[in-house]
This record gives sequence, C-alpha cells and structure tokens, in this order.
Amino acid sequence: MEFVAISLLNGITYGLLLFMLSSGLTLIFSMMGILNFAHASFYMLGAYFAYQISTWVGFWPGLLVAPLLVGAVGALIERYGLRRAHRFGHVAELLFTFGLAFVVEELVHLIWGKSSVDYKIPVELDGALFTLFGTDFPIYKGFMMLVSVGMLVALYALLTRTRIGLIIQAALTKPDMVEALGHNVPRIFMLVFGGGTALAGLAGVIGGNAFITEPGMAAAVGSIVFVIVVVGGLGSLGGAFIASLLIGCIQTFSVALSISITDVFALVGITLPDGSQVARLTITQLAPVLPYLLMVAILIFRPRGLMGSRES
Amino acid sequence: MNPALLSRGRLAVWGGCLALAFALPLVLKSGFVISLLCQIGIMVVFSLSYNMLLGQTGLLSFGHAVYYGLGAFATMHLLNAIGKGGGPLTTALLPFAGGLAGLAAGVLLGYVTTRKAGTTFAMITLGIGEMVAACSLMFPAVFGGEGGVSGNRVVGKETVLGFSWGPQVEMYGLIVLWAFACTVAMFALTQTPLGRIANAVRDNPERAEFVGYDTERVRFLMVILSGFFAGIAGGLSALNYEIVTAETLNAHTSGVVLLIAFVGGIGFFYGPIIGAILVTVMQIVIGGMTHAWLLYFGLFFLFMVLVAPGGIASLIAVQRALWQAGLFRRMLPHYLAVALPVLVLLAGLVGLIELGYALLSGDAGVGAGDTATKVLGMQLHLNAPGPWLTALAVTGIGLMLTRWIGGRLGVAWNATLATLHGDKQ
Amino acid sequence: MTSPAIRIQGLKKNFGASEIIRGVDLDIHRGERHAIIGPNGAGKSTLFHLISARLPFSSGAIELKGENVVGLKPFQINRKGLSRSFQITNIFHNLSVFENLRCAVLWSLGYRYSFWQRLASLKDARLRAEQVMEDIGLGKRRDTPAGILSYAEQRALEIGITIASGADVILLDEPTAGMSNTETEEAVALIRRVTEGKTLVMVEHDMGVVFGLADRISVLVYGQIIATDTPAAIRCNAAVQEAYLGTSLNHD
Amino acid sequence: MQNPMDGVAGFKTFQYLEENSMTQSKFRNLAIAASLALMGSAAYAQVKIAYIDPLSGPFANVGEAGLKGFKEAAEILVNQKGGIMGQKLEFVGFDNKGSPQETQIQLKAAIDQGFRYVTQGNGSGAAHSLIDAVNKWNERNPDKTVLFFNYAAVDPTLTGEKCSFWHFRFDANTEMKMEAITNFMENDKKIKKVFIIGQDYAHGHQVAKAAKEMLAKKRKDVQIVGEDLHPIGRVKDFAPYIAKIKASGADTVITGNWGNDLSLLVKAAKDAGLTARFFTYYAGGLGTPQAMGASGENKVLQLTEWHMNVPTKSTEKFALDFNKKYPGVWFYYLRVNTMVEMVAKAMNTAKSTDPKAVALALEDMRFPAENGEVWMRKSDHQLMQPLYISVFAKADGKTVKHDSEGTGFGWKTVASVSQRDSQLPTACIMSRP
Repeated sequence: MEFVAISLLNGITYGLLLFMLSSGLTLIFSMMGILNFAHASFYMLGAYFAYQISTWVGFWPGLLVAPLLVGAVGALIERYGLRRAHRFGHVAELLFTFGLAFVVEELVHLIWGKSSVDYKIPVELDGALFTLFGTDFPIYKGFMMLVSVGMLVALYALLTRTRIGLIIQAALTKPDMVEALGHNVPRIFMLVFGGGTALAGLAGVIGGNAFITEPGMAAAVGSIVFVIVVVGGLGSLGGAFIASLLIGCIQTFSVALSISITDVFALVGITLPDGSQVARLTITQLAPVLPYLLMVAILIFRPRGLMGSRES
Repeated sequence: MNPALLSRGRLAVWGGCLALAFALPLVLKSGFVISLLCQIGIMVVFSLSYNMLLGQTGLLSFGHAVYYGLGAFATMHLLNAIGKGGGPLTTALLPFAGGLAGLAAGVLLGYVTTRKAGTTFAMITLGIGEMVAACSLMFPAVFGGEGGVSGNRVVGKETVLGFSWGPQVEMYGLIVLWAFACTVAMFALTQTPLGRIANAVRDNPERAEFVGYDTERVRFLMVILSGFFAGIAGGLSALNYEIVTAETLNAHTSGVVLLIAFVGGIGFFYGPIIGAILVTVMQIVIGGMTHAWLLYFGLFFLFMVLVAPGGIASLIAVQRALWQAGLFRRMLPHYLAVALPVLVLLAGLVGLIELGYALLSGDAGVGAGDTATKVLGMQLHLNAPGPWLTALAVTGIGLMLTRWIGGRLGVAWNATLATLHGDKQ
Repeated sequence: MTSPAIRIQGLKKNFGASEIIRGVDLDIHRGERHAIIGPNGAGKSTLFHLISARLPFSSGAIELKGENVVGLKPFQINRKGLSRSFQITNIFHNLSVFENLRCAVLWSLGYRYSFWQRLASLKDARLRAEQVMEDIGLGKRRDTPAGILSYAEQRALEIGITIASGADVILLDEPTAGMSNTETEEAVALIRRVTEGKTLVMVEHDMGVVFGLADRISVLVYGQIIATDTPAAIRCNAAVQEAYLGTSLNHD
Repeated sequence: MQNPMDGVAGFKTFQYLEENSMTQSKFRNLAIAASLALMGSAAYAQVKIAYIDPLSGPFANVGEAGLKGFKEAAEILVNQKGGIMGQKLEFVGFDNKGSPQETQIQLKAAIDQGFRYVTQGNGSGAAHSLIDAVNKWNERNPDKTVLFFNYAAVDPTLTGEKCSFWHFRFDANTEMKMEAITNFMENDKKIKKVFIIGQDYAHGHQVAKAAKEMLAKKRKDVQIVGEDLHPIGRVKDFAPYIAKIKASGADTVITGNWGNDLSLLVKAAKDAGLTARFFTYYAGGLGTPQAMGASGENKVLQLTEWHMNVPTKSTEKFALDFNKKYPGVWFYYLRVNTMVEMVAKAMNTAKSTDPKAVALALEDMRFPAENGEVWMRKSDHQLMQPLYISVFAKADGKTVKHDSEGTGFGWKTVASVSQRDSQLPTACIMSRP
C-alpha cells in the first residue's frame, strides 16, 4: 500500500514533467505537421539558460526568463530555418530538426563544456515537503507538480478563452480550413513553434536541477517524448496528457515488479521452458523498454493513438 | 530508354569504377587508407540498401541499423560456429548468411512496420529500433554484452587463390567484390517491375492501388530486400572488424546511414555512393583538424537540407543537364565569382567557431583566455579583442559580399534554368 | 443473359450522421457508355469511390460482372477488371509519361511483384505502354516527368493510366473538368476511341460531353438515382427537369 | 534521440590533438603526418603512445581528462627527469568516439603513423576490441608488434580468459575491487541488509555477481534484500528504484554505476530521505562529485587506488598544479601517473623501445608508486596495488584537506587494503611469443 502511494506520487510527478515536454511537441505537430526531433534539445536549452541565469541573478528570474528565451530561439529557428525547409516537404523539415538536434548539442558543448553543470535547486525548495510512510517527499517535486499543473491550466485557458487559442484549436482538427479563412498562418506557425519550444524550455528549467543538467540530457528524454505523442494520439493534447501520466506510472510501477516473464506466463497458466534468457528477464529490467513496446502495440492496433482523431 | 541493362556507356562506367576500386590500394599503400576504403565499401552497400527504402519507395526509416546489426551478428556467430571446419572460401561467402539474417529480420519486422507509410512508418521504425537496441544489451549470450562478439576471419592455414583474408588489403578486395556485386544487384532491382512499382508507390500510393498493386505488399517486399542488402553490409563489417557490438544496431548507426543517403542525394541511384565517400572523407579532413568537427558537420547537414535537399547528386545532375544543354559555360563565371566571397565568409565563420572553441572548451580549459593559445595555427591572445574583431569583420564582409554576388548568381541561375526548361518544352 | 457489368443494390453511405448515398440501385450493362449526372454535392464522386472501394460503404451490395465484390480492396477490384480515373489528377509525378503507363500495364500482363525480370526486356509491356501513349497523343512527351506536363496532358495521362491495363469496365470521374473547348473535343474523341468495346461509366458536368458520348444516363440527386434512361428520354424527364431547376439540359 | 553523429563512422587520419606543446601549426603537422602515413615509415625521435579514447561525443569529457592526465604525467614525471634514454615520451590522442569498431580504425591509423604503444580505458567494449585487434596484428605482423596498456577498463576477463601477453592492466579489476569492498563489509557489523543495483550490461552484471558470491562467503549473516538491473543511461528518475530499496529495508547499497546513472541514483536517495550507504566504484571523479553535491555527504563511499586526501610524496602538488593548469578538469587518475612511470622505467631497464622487450621488463616489476608499492603480476599482467575506501565528507582542512571538484566535500579514508590483500587468483592461461 505505502509502496503504491509513493510510486503513484513519483509516477505522477514524472508524468507531469513529460507532459510539459510532450504538450509542446503535440502543439507543433498538430499545427505544422512537423515531428520536431529537436524538441528535447529545447528542453536542454531551457535547463542551461536557467542555469546561466541562476548564476547571475538566482533561480526565480530564470524560471520566467529562460522559457521565454528558449521560445524566442525557437521562433527564430522556425522563421529562418524550418520555413525554408518547409518548401521541400515534410521529410526535409524532419531532417532539419534532426540535424538541429546535434548542432544544439555541439553548441552546448562549446558554450558550457562537456561535463554537467552545477545547476542547483534553490534553497527555499530544498528539503522534505512531507513524509509518507517514512519516505520523504521533496518540496521540489511538489513544486514541479505545481508548475506543471499551473502550465496545464494556463494552456487550457489560452486555448479555450483567447482568440489565438481558438484559432490554434481549430487548426488542431482542421488545419486547411484555418488557412482558407485567411489567417496569417506563417505567423501562427512561428508563434506555435515558439510557444511549443518555450514549454519544453520550462520543463528544462524545472527538470534540469531535479535531475542533471548535462549535454546528454536531450538525448535521454528525446525518444520517450515521441512515444508519448504517438501513444496519446498525434495532435491530441488530452491524449498527450493521459499518455504522459500513463508512461510516468508505467515506468514507476514496473520497477516495483521483480517478477520475471516466466512468472507472468505462469499466472495465466503457461509454463515457459527454463533457461531461456527472455524468460528470466524481470519486469524491472524491461521497465524502460515498456514504453516502446506500448508504442509499437498502439501503432499496430490503434494507429491513431489513445485519443487521436486522425491518422498521420 | 535503352533496352540493354549494360549499354556500352554504362558498362564503361561500371568497369571503370571496379578498376579504380581495385587500383586504389596499389597507389595508396597506407594500411589506414585501406581500412578507410574498406569502411567506405561497407557504407556504400549499407546506404544503397537504405535508399531502396527512402529514395525508391519513399519510406523514411529510423531503424535501418537493425538489419545491418543482425546481419553482422549472424555472420559473426556463423563464423565462430564453423570455426576450424571452414576455409577461406566459406569465409568469403559468409556475408550472404548475414544477408539472409537481414532478410529474415525484414520479413519479421517488415510485416509490422509496412502496414503504414509516411510518418507512422518513420515512428514505428524508430520505436522498433530503440527496442531492439535496448534488448541487445539485455541478452549478452547473443549480443555479447558490452564487449560484443569477436571472431577471427582467418580460418586454418589454407588459402583460396593465395588469399587467406588475413591482411587488410585482401579483405579490401573481398569487400570490393561484394560491394560491386551488391551495387549491380541493387541497380538491377531498380530496373525490374518491383523496382518501378516501388517508385510508383512512393509517388502516389493511392494510384498504385488503382492500377492493381497492393502497396502494403510492395513496401513489405522492398523492406525485405533492403534488409537483405543491409544484412550483407553488416556481414562485411563483421568480417572486416572481426568484432560486432550492440552499437551496430542502435539509433546512431541508423542516423548515420540516413545522413549519408541524404547528403549524397536520395533521388539518384548513385547518390548514397557519393554520400558514403563524401561523409567519410569529410570526417578525415575536418576531424583531423579541429575539435569542432561535429559542429561543422551538423551545420553542413543543415545547409544541405535548406539549400540542396536533393543532395550532392542533384547538384551534379543539374550541372550535367546544363552542360548537355551547352549552358554550363554561361554559369561558370558566376560560380567562380561567388566562390571568393563564400570563402571569405567561411573563413570568418571558421575563425569565430575556432576562437570560441579555444576560449570556452578548448585546449587550456574554461577561462584560460589569458594565455596565448593556438587557433588555426596562430598564436593568439583570446582575451584581446583583436582576433575576435578580425573574425567578426571577415564574417561580416563575407556575408555582405555573398549576399551581393550571390544575388546576382541567383538571377543568372533562374534565367539559365528558364532557358534550360524552355529548351526542353 | 449475361450479368451486368456493374450491379448496385441498396447502396448506402454515411459520413457521421449525414447520409450521402441514400440507397442507390443501378445496373450498368456490358458494353454501354453510361453517364452519371446530377447537381453538385449529389454524391457522384462518392458513388465512384464506393464502386472502386476507395471508401467502404455502410450497407448494400455491389456486383462486378456477376461477382460479389463487397469488402475487396481497391487493387483486388482493379485486378477483376475495373479501372478508374480521378477528378483531381492522380498520377506518378516523378515518373516519366512512359513509366507512368508502363506501371499501369505491369499487373495485367502478369508481371506482379517480379524482381528477377528486367523491365527493359518485357517487350509486351513496352509495346502496350507505347500503344497507349500514342493513343492519348503523348508520344512526343515520352520521357518527360509527369509532374511538369501541362494540365490537359496530365488529364490525358490520367485517362491513359486508367485504360492501360485493358480493364473492360472503366470509370472516369469528370475527365474533361477544367478543359478548354478544343481540349474537351479532343478528350471526347480520345475517350470514344479508347473505350471502344468496353463498359464506360463517367461522371461529367459538361452536358455536351454527356449527351454526345453516353448511351444511357443516370441522374443522381441527394444520394438517390431519380432516373436512368437514354439521353433523349432523360432530356424530357420531368423529375430531372425539376432537379435541374434553372439549369438547361440542352446543348450550350 | 541520441546524438546521431556519435556513431558516424568517422576517421581521423591525422589526429594531432596536441593540447599545448605544439610548435608547428596544425596544418604543417597534418602535412607531415600525411606524408609519413603515405610512406608508412616511423622515424620519430620520441617514444609515442597512442591514446585511443572518446574525444568527441557524450563521453568526450572523460576522454579529454584522461589525455590531459597522460600528457601532464609524461611531461613532469618522465620528460623533465631525463626522458626515456634521452628521448621524449609523448601521448597523442585518437578519437574512438567510444565505439569498439572505431577503436580498430584508430588503431590502424596509429600503427600507420608508427605507433607501437596504445593505451585505452573507457569502456570494456573498446578494450575487448583493442585486445583482439592487437593480438591479431601481432600474430600477422610479428616484426611490428604493438603493446596495449589498459588504464581503466575493468572487465576481469581481460586478464582472465582473454588475457594476452600484449596487454597490461594498471587498474584493479571488478573482482579485486569487490574483494576489497566485501573485506571492509566483513568487519562492519552494522551492515545487515544489502541491496545491489547496477546498469544492465556486462559491468553491472559482473559487479552484482561478484558482490553476491563474495558476501555469501564472508558474511553469511548479511541478507541480500534485492537486486536490480536498470538499462544503462536510460533512467531519468531513480525515485522508483529508491522507493524499492527503501521498502526492502536495506542499510547498504552496492552499485557499479558510473556517470549520470550514479549521480541520479544518489540524488534520488537524498530526495527520498534514504539513509542507506552506497558503496561505489566511480563516485570519485569526472564530474560525479559535482553532480552529487551535498546529497552524497556521509552516504557515498568509493573504492579507488587513491584520492586527494591520501598522503603522498609529490602527487598532492602534482594534482594541485594540474587542477590549476586545467580549470574545470580535476586530477583523478593516480594510476595514469603510475603507468607512465612504470612504462618509462621498463623502457629504460630494457634499454629498448621494442614492445616485446618492454613487455618482458614490465612483467613482475615492483615499483614504489605514490600510493604504495605496486606489482605487475606476470601470470596475467594485472597490476596489484593498494586500494582505499573513502567516504564523501565535508572538507575540513584536516583529515579532509582537499575537497573534490570544488564542491566543499572531499574524500575521507575509512579503510585501506594492502596490495597483497587485493590479490585474487587468475584464470589466465597466457600464450607467450
């Protein structure tokens, strides 16, 4: 029981962080049809910007400024790079972001070096928020949840209460129609790309010090974010939300299960031959592969994803 | 369309390439260069097999290394299993077994992946690639764990026609033969009904269905065949390096083959060949000179995506068309004129990047700007404004000149292209 | 008596809540030229999509030459001898005119997914593709990529691809849409020539084309066939007149 | 996505990554190297050792730190003391990008340029690849043999089943390290419940296996309450693993993790208020102390051949000078210095730079290293050296005189293992030329 409670908290915290990343990716994909391979790079940039700002003026200004900076960088990249690649079709766009991912990584190497940087949790947020069954729940995790939920609410309000939000929402389901209605689609694209990358930047700001700010951090989350977007359904924010929490919890709970595949099959009455390596693998070992398995299964059996409305 | 596959011209090109490949080690005796040529040969086969998907069938795959890697592991395990029972001839034929393994993997995974095309296909290959790569570290008995699986390509004391495959140069010969055979086979494939229908499926899958073709089946067959050739490339790499590690089937390797094919040009059969050679050689030259080679390479890739998405091959093809139309001469002065400002711009940019590397992560470490540091062979003080201003100025001048002269090139280019297409109409 | 080329019974198609095809019954006789007309949004193209299995239908039955084809995929229907064109040009843009046509004949000549035969040595495929190419008047554009042909040439190629396989039931979806008068005349002559002895079903807005080509005409209004008859009879049909209120069914 | 360029089959022919001792321009060097490569000759006035490790990509920081260490050691410990028979010892970097295949290409490049010695340490995969390649090369080219010095790849099989006459290891292997750790645990009766966690690959498996076997022998009363393997470099949030460790009631954790997998594990433990102690192999350097920060205090123990607070004759000064000269790179590998000195001594003793003669001179060599007397065992070419167990503690200027990587925390020795006590029998059956 206590284990379930703790794991659930951990899973939700991680899931919410993942949602911050995947919401931006989903927005960008829905609007522009671009699978932004470099999305996690903006997450990394957010962390590094926040680190740099925190060394000058502290953590709190960075929380606000770093995502805006990342968004600005994203908007510029859209304006002067992606828009050009767009003329050559989706494959060129995709490859552009693919190349961008490692140019960003090299630039980070160049500017901040190849090792991790000392991006610290602010003192105010250091320590335990409460103790549950003898396990501390850190304040910072609570803060992460707060920011994520705050962002979720703000995003919801933006999408449902503002004009630009309504246009974006319309574009999620009927991109052609929005264009036909004479909206300045290129500028909306730039805004959405900037906004989406800013969300990734925000995730970086609060994820960078919770974990480690280092040049490999983009690669570490890159593919999992894709999994979320596919599992949730391309273009569906609600789907991305559910998939983020789902994958956060899957990753957390599967660690807890030390039973092997043999045991799983035994549960349903199948005895696997002894000795095979597959049979001896435990669910814990498989934990990080499970999202990919889920993704492949989703793509085969329900290609539009959990909540998606259109197939890619 | 010439009805003969081996027209006289084509025969000359093929023969010339083969002769050149065999002649190279006679000129370049260095063992390193030969290793390099071996790697190029392997990458040629691998990237051509990749282009069977991307260029010919329109399938963007992020998991092609799976076939390459499985082919390599199969070859290596077979080599070790045969052990002393084999001989040089068996060894020489082993890459075929790698091909069969790639083919089998293609049947298995292709069945799942080819249900869909487009973005879904790209993502599902990414997922499957990640999964296979992650699994490869979990089964050390098959994939050898971190150390990989190693073997010895020299079996016994006997030789075939004097070849034991031990010396690298003999291995090179073997690779050339395989690469040549595979290239011919893959080219021939483009000239068959399946190859052409794959093009049709790439261009317009819906229409292909309405002329009687099951697009899923076409994609499936192409994935299988492509897996076969990727497996052969993997088998060659197993023989060449005598070690296969999990790295051969991970996302990096898949990314590399995509880069090679794209930079070379996916719209042309020979594009990936150019890509394989160019990427390798670029890394020698730039990688040997600077720490920042990854950055340069990344920028080059972005440049190619934005400026020449058809790859090097498309640039060549356009020039060839101009040449044939007698228009190349009209463009030549413009090319020469634009070369100078571009060089100035490049010099400025390179200066800035190198200064940056030297200051921020370079030789003396962070913050070591107060000592004179070597940058591009010059002894410079990094905390003095001089070098920076110079580099900035050069970049600025280069940028201005490039825009100015480049603009004129653009005008001339459009005019020439208009003439070219006008002639054709 | 032989079964009709196409027999449609009780065909219905919903898109969500709205019913686009609301119970169509229609027999297309073998060897006839049959036109389907009707106001915009009547469901003519949808009907074509249902017949050619581009879209699944909600209920009803379709027989092709006496054979039930419900649930088959487009390529399976094509292999049974039904070939169609599209309202929006649907060709292989990066392939040359000749290759477009050769792709279209390969399956019917039995080359299937072969990767052990050289295209260049398949004389029958080449001859057939060249024959069609001459038929549609694109002989001079043999090696031009289809994507850079003029609009009329692309429409001609569209028809060429449709008829190349030698299918005996041909569906043409607005073959003359967007053409000038001279182009239309040429297209009509082309259609007449290449569908000789075959069953032709066409959707067309140009009444000149319809009344010049068709043996019989069906009028589709709001998802239902309100009349099927000879051109002369259709011209006098009161229900049709009403449906086409304000539009003239005379030559214009 | 991982960096797609890491795996690019990249080759650097003429890899002159001279850090600061260059007098000619890089381009001139290039030309010279090119002509040498073309001629295939080896007319050097120096003794050159090729350093084949990652110098670009994700592990570049580790590779660069090692290369700087070697260069500094060669300069100060050998060249300023008369060199090798009057010649200078020099290390040249070759970038293998951490890839076993690339390692072989770089070996070929080095051999082409006349190198007869190579050293490598990052990753047992690359080490396996290198040992195979060197064996084959020497078999096929007996007149141009090459010798491999391994300074950090710890897979026991490299000096066990796979041992080679052409390979020398200067780091204690996984089993020796675990032997030392479990010897320490044997005497610490506070330890009751042990949890083993590791990366799911060869190294992690070996650590787990050694820990279980040795604990079973030495402390029958200790209960192993859990064992987890997680995929290497893929886990972002270790909280669930910590929750599991906590639920198991473990008071001690043994892990072979390195890099971020270690830092994240320790951080997550601190967040959850886990009080168990961590016995580690790699907490001591290369950015890990910085990433752990305060969360490792009094909780993380490491086993190394040395740390900054082990008193030495001259290494303290060496290390401080090094840290000053290369800000951001912290001196970590004492064994690099030991290796450089032993190799120089072997060459001087043998009065030859022929790899075979040097190998014979190295065998059975006893050498007074800074951490105590060390011995290169002849039977498997494994260096036997004293080992230290230390705990991450607040720097106080006394027992914890120096902090680690500017964190304010340094290493405090809690136990030492003599060279003799770290010895284990070997499975090596060496074939000698």
